[in-house]
Amino acid sequence: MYKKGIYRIERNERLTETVWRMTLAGDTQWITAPGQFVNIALTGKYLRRPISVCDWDEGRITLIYKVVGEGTEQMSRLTPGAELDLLTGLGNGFSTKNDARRPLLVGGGVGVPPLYGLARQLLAAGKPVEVVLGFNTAAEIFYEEEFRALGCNVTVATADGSRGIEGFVTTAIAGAGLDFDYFYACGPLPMLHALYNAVEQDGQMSFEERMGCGFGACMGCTCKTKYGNKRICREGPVLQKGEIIW
Amino acid sequence: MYKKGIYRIERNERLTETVWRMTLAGDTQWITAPGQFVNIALTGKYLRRPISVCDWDEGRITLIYKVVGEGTEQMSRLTPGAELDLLTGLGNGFSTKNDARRPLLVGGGVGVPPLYGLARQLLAAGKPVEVVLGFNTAAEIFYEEEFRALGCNVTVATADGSRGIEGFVTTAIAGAGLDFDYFYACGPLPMLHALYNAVEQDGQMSFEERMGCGFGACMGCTCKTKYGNKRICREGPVLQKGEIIW
Amino acid sequence: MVEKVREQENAAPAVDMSVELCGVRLDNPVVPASGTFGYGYEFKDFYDINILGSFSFKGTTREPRFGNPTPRIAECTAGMINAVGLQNPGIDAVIRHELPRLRQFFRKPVIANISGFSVEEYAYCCERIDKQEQVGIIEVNVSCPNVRHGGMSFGTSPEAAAEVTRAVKAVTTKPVFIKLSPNVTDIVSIARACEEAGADGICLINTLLGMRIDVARRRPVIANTMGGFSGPAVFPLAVRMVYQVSKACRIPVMGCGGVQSARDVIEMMMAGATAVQVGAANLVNPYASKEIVEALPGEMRRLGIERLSDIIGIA
Amino acid sequence: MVEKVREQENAAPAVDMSVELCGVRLDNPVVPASGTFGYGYEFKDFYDINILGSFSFKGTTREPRFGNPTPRIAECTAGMINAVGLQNPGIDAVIRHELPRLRQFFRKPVIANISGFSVEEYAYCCERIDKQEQVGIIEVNVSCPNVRHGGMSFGTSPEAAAEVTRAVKAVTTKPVFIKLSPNVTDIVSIARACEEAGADGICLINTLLGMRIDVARRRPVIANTMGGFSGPAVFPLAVRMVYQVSKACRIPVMGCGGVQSARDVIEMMMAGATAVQVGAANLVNPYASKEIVEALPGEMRRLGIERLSDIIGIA
Ligand SMILES: Cc1cc2nc3c(=O)[nH]c(=O)nc-3n(C[C@H](O)[C@H](O)[C@H](O)COP(=O)(O)OP(=O)(O)OC[C@H]3O[C@@H](n4cnc5c(N)ncnc54)[C@H](O)[C@@H]3O)c2cc1C
Ligand SMILES: Cc1cc2nc3c(=O)[nH]c(=O)nc-3n(C[C@H](O)[C@H](O)[C@H](O)COP(=O)(O)OP(=O)(O)OC[C@H]3O[C@@H](n4cnc5c(N)ncnc54)[C@H](O)[C@@H]3O)c2cc1C
Ligand SMILES: Cc1cc2nc3c(=O)[nH]c(=O)nc-3n(C[C@H](O)[C@H](O)[C@H](O)COP(=O)(O)O)c2cc1C
Ligand SMILES: Cc1cc2nc3c(=O)[nH]c(=O)nc-3n(C[C@H](O)[C@H](O)[C@H](O)COP(=O)(O)O)c2cc1C
Ligand code: FES
Ligand code: FES
Repeated sequence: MYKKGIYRIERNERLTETVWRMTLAGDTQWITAPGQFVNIALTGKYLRRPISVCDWDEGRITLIYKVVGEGTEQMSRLTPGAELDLLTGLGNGFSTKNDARRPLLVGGGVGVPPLYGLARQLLAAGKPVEVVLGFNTAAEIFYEEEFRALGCNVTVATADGSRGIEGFVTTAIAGAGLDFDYFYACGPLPMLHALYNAVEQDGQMSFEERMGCGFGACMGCTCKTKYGNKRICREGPVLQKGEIIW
Repeated sequence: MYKKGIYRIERNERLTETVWRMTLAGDTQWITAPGQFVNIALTGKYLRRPISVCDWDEGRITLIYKVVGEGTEQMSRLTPGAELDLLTGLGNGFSTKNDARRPLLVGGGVGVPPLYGLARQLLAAGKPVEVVLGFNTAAEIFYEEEFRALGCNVTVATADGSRGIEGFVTTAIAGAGLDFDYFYACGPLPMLHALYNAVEQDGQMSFEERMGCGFGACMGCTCKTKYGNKRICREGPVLQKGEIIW
Repeated sequence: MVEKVREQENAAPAVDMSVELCGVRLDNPVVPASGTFGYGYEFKDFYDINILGSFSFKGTTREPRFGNPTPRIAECTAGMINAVGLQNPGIDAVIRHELPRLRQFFRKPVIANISGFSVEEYAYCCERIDKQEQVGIIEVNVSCPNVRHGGMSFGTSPEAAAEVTRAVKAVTTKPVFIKLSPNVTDIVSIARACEEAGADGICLINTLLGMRIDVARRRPVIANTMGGFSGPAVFPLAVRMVYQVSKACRIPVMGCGGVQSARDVIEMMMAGATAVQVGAANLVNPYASKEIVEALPGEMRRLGIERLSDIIGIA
Repeated sequence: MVEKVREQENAAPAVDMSVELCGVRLDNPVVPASGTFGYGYEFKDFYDINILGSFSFKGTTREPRFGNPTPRIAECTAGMINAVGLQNPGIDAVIRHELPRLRQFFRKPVIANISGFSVEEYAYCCERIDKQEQVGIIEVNVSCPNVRHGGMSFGTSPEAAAEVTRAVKAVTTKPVFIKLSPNVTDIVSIARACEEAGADGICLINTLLGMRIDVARRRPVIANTMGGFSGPAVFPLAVRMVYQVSKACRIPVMGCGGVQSARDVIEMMMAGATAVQVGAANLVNPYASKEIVEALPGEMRRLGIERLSDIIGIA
């Protein structure tokens, strides 16, 4: 289920040069799984902006977003107290109903945020959580410490080697010899594709697509899977490894 | 000369059910005559809204406007401290360079405001100022006392007779036997037309027209006069009685 | 006290929002447009869609269609471009799965939007959908700019549009509305050709052919380069075409294009529309159509309109 | 310190904004569009208009014209409708008064926008304006939707547009751009007809035929019922047509329609425009064209563009 609601900005703060974190107060009852997203109406923009839920509790949502265009730029200028019109509870989210015992979470860039809520949930279910985070360069890293603070084992890779392992998340997974029996991933398409090819284990991946509505009405975001057409906004954004067609 | 500038709202208060007064702080050097107007940019509205200058001094502009549509409704919701983008110094305004000794000012509804600055100027030039204000009904009257406070002799007419003389401004002028040798008028078209036909004296009248720019570029507001085409926004809004074609 | 109540009654007299389209009575003229309301299912969790006059379901073809590659969506000032490319499960699945599912939460006659790539396909689909009890009106989309039939769509020539109309009318019993493309020099000639070919009504406008470029990547945003532009930006074009067509034809017009408020509905009706479709607005605000229905009585009172049907074509 | 300066130089390398239109070099591609910049005079008090690439003056006809009755203007979401109806002082007054006055504050070649109600009128005006030293390019408006010649404008048929082009080319020496109407089914066929008839370039788009209704008065806002719709709302349509025409023709294209930022200029150029006109934006913000010129270098740097002419048609 999804709903429209008004949310009040509690905090809006910079994490890196271009990445911001926003916390919003309001009704969170429609959010049921990590990896779901919200769709944000912005003044003067016709379409809403989809942003993954990084974390949530009763009455509070945390979003992490990168300023890439006019919409996210506008978000970064909003101040506490301002109100936003959100659709919440969108998408399927990650499913933790599986018998994985040693899950690996793989995030790249602004694909990292939805893994945070997921990590919290997996840890709460008593599973040890291995996390690999990939960034371009040290200055772009965020949430490394937050994942550690949760109790995850965190490995960082940077493309330029300025921090952690030099290379991509796949380099890190291979290099660090990480032990896992299942993975959850979110990040840019090339990362997901490389990961898909690099690991044998089963897992889930979260995808992005340009959206008209975000709740399944417009067919703007459809992709083909081995089990038929799926709307990224509704049957996605998370797909099972086994159904993905590249 | 006209200029674009940013103005800060100092006050925005209701005068009647639908009429508001807004005072703005900012550069007023481009306003040179009563009866000129400003053109106001509003969020989400493509065209600016033309509003007459009611009064001005160094650094402050007073506007009086009636809420008739979405733009003026938006204006009524603005609060002190908010900033507005204005073009100022637009239009010719009333010319007081004439040898009138006993000027009559005739205003109807939201045609009243520009006469206030004019009255102040005429009084300063030592002329006795006769003012006739026409409204639909008593509840819609505004600025009667303000004109009196300046030192004008004020007659009010209401269409329903709920205050002052029952009838139109022309009824009042005839009925009160006002003595004047020149008039300045601003108000709805039917009022101006009736006045034109009713009085023999020479005078000036301010007109309205839908505007694209407000500064003479688009030819959106042109009217025919006995001396050729005139743009209401530039060679107007004030026309001499002798040039008007109905 | 009695006085007071009377006064309020006076202030809010009953208004009549109903309209009639070729014998089909709608409680109100508000109809979500094809392609923006799926087969109704996605909206039933937002609100009870029986508040609507009706709705037009997603353009349906003979075969199931995946549609175009993604990205299919681009943002514009006051609008959007879509290049969905008629993704739909095909007429069989619609009749077998969508209509029975719809019946569970929508009890009014629905408008069936049909598309095709040949005259035969239109006729085939319309004949089948005509037999469905739930369908009140058949809306034939001859205008989708994403789909090419020898390059041009049926909706860009009076002859082709008339041919489709004739073929469909020959095999149907329910009112047939032809939904026209605005991407034409002379909308009136096409509407009249459809009327002469037997159309019961005209729906317009479909989307305008538009394009955006991603300046960072230096290539079109839409995978298919161009797509259909709609949203509030196109409203003045839609009003103009509704006005022209309703003045030139005797059959009723469903107006569509950029509608997002009760005022827009009234403006479209004054231009000549008997019913008014709401498209992209449903996507950015899932409650848009409901909010419009709810706002109509107040707007009517403000404008002194007692019966909506009185203002059709009044301008 | 030296390091620091070098770094800044690196951060802001010189950019080249110049473009060439049929031998006429513009310092930058930004050109206020006809009808939104008068004959330049109204803008000279706002800023020094020599910062512009050039500008296109108000559509000029043989005789002086008053134009249409008022109201001539209607507001729309992200745009406006105008039905000015080609008000202008006539070609004589333009040559005798406007051009000499313009010379006092504008030292670049100007674009002369010419309109007419017959092929002979176009030819007459173009021949006269061609002789004016100050004129760099002649822009022939075959598209104004306010003006009817037997009902339809020249710009809606390839034959009529080609006929005007031939007539004008026969009597002129300067580059002739034909400015097209977007209110057509097939913009490419019209552009190609003009190219084959000898046009040196194409300018597009003019306004779209639109309409608004004053719902309180229950009648059209515009005295003439309909008018030309323009502003940011039409940008995706303009980009699409510029793209289609520049792909189909070899002659240069001036893009126009809804441009209001340096980004829009770049998008229009990537679609295929060699120069970009700014219309209605000048009316709502008199500094719009100046601000766009000033913002271009920064935008170019952000997008890694060294020479604007490199991106023409790159998408
Ligand atoms: C399910 C989902 C979850 C997402 N989660 C996050 C997140 O947690 N943090 C984050 O920073 N970003 C996330 N994104 C990407 C985010 O939606 C875009 O960065 C954002 O919409 C850009 O808006 P803009 O106005 O700044 O950019 P512009 O480029 O000006 O946007 C123009 C249009 O393109 C769309 N668009 C641009 N980039 C993307 C993109 N990558 N994916 C989808 N639409 C796009 C915009 O929504 C808008 O409609 C997510 C995207 C999806 C689909
Ligand atoms: C020179 C001049 C001076 C004016 N001075 C005043 C004044 O001092 N006080 C005051 O209350 N009103 C004044 N008006 C009228 C005022 O401009 C309109 O009431 C206002 O623009 C309405 O805007 P809206 O968005 O509320 O209405 P809407 O009807 O939603 O506006 C839609 C469009 O129509 C235009 N429009 C609507 N009514 C008028 C009108 N009467 N004249 C011109 N354009 C109109 C709007 O500017 C806008 O472009 C003046 C008009 C002119 C031309
Ligand atoms: C995402 C999307 C999909 C559409 N699909 C169809 C369709 O399948 N059949 C059809 O006739 N029109 C389709 N349309 C056009 C709309 O029904 C409508 O005619 C158009 O969008 C103009 O209305 P609007 O401005 O309110 O969106 C679609 C529009 C959108 C935005
Ligand atoms: C008020 C106004 C007057 C116009 N007059 C003319 C004209 O005389 N000749 C012409 O070729 N185009 C004329 N146009 C069209 C513009 O030059 C331009 O093609 C169109 O407005 C699209 O650009 P825009 O969206 O930037 O306004 C006029 C446009 C406006 C708004
Ligand atoms: S974004 Fe509309 S269906 Fe997915
Ligand atoms: S409003 Fe543009 S010329 Fe007067």
